[in-house]
Amino acid sequence: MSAPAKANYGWTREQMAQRVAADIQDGAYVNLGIGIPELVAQYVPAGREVIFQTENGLLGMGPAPMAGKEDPELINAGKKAVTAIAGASYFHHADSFVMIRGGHIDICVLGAMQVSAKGDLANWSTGEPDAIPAVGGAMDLVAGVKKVFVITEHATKSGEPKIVEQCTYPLTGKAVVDRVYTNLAIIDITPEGPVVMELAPGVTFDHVQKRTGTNLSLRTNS
Amino acid sequence: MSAPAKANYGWTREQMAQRVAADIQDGAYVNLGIGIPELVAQYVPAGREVIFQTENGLLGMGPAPMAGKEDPELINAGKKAVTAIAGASYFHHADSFVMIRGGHIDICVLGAMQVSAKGDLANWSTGEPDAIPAVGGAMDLVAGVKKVFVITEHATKSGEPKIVEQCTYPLTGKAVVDRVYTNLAIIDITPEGPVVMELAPGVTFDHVQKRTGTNLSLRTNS
Amino acid sequence: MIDKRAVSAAAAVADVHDGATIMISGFGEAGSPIELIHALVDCGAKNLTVVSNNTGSGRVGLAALIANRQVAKMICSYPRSANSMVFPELYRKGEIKLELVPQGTLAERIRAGGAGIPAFYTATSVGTVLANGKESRTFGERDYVMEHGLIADFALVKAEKADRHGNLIYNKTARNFGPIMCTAAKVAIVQVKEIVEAGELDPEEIVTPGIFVNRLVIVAKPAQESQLVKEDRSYP
Amino acid sequence: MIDKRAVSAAAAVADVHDGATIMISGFGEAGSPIELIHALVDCGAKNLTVVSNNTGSGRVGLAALIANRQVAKMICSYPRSANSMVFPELYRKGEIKLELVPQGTLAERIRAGGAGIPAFYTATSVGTVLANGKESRTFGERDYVMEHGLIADFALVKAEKADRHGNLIYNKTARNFGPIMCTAAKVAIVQVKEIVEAGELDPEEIVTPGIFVNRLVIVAKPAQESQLVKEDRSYP
Repeated sequence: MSAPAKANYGWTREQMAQRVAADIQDGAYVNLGIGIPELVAQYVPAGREVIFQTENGLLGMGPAPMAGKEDPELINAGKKAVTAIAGASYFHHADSFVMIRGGHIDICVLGAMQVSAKGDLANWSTGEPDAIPAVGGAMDLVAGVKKVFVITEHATKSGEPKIVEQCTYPLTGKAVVDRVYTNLAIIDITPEGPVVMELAPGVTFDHVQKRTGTNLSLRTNS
Repeated sequence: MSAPAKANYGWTREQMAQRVAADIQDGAYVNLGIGIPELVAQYVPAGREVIFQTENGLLGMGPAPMAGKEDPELINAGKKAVTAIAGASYFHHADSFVMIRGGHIDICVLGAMQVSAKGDLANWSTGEPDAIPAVGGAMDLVAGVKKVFVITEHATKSGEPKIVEQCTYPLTGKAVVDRVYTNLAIIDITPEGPVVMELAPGVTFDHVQKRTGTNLSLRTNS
Repeated sequence: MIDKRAVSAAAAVADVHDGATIMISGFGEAGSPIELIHALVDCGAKNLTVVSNNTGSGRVGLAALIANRQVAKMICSYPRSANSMVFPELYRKGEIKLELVPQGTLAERIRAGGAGIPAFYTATSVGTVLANGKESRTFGERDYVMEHGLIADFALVKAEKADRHGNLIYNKTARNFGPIMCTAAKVAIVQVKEIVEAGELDPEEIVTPGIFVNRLVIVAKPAQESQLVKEDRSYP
Repeated sequence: MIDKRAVSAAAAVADVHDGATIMISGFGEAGSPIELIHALVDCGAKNLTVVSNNTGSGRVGLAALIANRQVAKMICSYPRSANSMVFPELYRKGEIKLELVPQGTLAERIRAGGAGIPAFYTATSVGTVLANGKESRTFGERDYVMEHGLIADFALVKAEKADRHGNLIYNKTARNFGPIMCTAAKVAIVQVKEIVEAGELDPEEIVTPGIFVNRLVIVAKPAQESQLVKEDRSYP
């Protein structure tokens, strides 16, 4: 477990992952996407037991093995070496997607290229002509999992907003995102649009709104 | 293994079962229906290995256990105690019907109430108003198995033909029967209609035709 | 900490409500969760739709549930087994409904329900009365009927062993409908002979991963239906 | 006597014909039957349609088959993994076709093919470009697309152990697509580390019953794709 590094402002990736982990209830079945989402597994709060599924056929995924103990036949969806916890089980791909498509996974945590005001998600393709399209399990996850959490930097490296009115990249799914965790804020996608539920320390609502491509509202404690 | 009893004329049930068994190739995967078809397992010719599937979740069904060795959780589709051979496997019902519906079983051997000239089979319901309809796996078997063999007395106890122009009982499947083994003859269902391939010893074609509700032809050795 | 053990069979089925759809595992007596069914008899929920391959035998287990007039409708493939008299009697009197489904279609509908598949096509039953009223369609050169996925509010399932996560293994042909029913029910309630520590079941060998199981009840020595019928027992 | 052992990998794939559809197991390198794929490179069959989750890495295994210009079309969910360069290069040049399928839909299409189900409905991909041209339909309040079962002429699969009947067990997450591909191919060819006597595999533990397996090849010490790539090996 690496110590969260200090960011210039807002949350670090590790802090974002911690915030996601804090919102995962005891006993939940969770699928983590490749990239930042993988960090979430490190921050399950003490006293909670969370079971991680990886769609390539393992329920009860544990942390990475110690160096030298990797098994090329025990990997996660990102094709990295993992371990299996006590109480794990292996299954084939069709059974794995029974879990996913059938609505048995409580939460999936995914990265994003764009999220729209209505919860549309784009995270699989830039749609550029020379890109090699590759979708993996992303469309199955957003269609089948009970709650879809997105964890992402609030804007791209060049400063383009990732939370937008309409996605311009090809969609992974329509109206599928429940909550977005960024370095600046936690935002729920509600029937009334995106609502900022919490701001990172030192970050103002205006600061977030300026870096967002759609109108946000702020949660009112009523 | 019981010794075949002698019939007045034609084949006994045991001889019918023997004839069916003789037509099952080495290495075949076979599902046997309840009743006379169950006898077939006893007559696999020496030197051949046939694997029996029972749709309630066992591939590699062996003979009945010795008295006192019955396990109520090791039964066949007729709910009788069976054994499992070396090389057997257990699986759940959906996987069992992957084998059946998916065309992986080579042969099924079923009883019949009626078989039509076109190979329609009726073997699950009399269609009478007070009958309790019960279909089990019969419709799945005839729809999915590569070859459907019927083993049946040629006529009912009251002398009604069971091989008919059109079935009057509700169908199990349309144009599904490949071959019928009766106490009088072996009859192939061909695009040109039912063809007697072999007559039981001492039985004439006319004798069979008189007890049949549709026109038969006799195989010509051309 | 995940621990799916219920304090008793009664507690495990206590929230089964009137009008619920219940899947009950078993092929004949093999895999039939008699003790859970008897708890459901005690619970008294009525107007149930029951999905099970058969309708029970004698006056115990599923037959007792039907005899107690808790079942409005059966969805099954083979409602008349040896020693089955309760269902036939009520059915002839028009006091219970029957949806007859070919066995493989029943299994696939349950699997589809658990897999988030609302409908699929099968050649089974084409050209028969069981295809009446069903949408049909040609793929390639063959005709198929459309069948719908089945889901249930609860499943009552018998397995052999579990761990506290709800991972299950079964015994021989008692496996039958259990694994798919666990996937297709909102609440899967499973009776097992034994609950072992997490990690004691080989992860390669687990048939039902715990994600599909909600409640576990230990019945160390389950009754065998055929034995109860032979003794002419009835429940309650 | 049933004995599914082939004399060699070469003999096992000798009848793969030009234009065949081949399913190849594996998720990345885990479960990828490298030695069988290399035998297929030697066999030289061309104009193949390959169904596999990825497109291989480096210039060995599936990537070698593609590099050898034997594959006309890939049906897969994720054609660009780390170290995958052969497929991207040919794809950009328009020299290989791609049918991109969401991973769960790919798995379910294969399972449906093996199960005799010509088509089914899924919510996966609804509202995306991957649903373009697909029939859609509403069940309840939700939209679904229709997807078709997939079958193949041959499957090349890696498992852990077999018996002479073809019963199989797998190793950890190398199981992935193997079991369903065995069901969906007319001829399933499986490489295993070891073949044991019938009866040595626990019947409760067998993942692929022998009915789905046609040919067995022993590869006692299979190569690991990542190791070959690290060594910059290529095949042939």
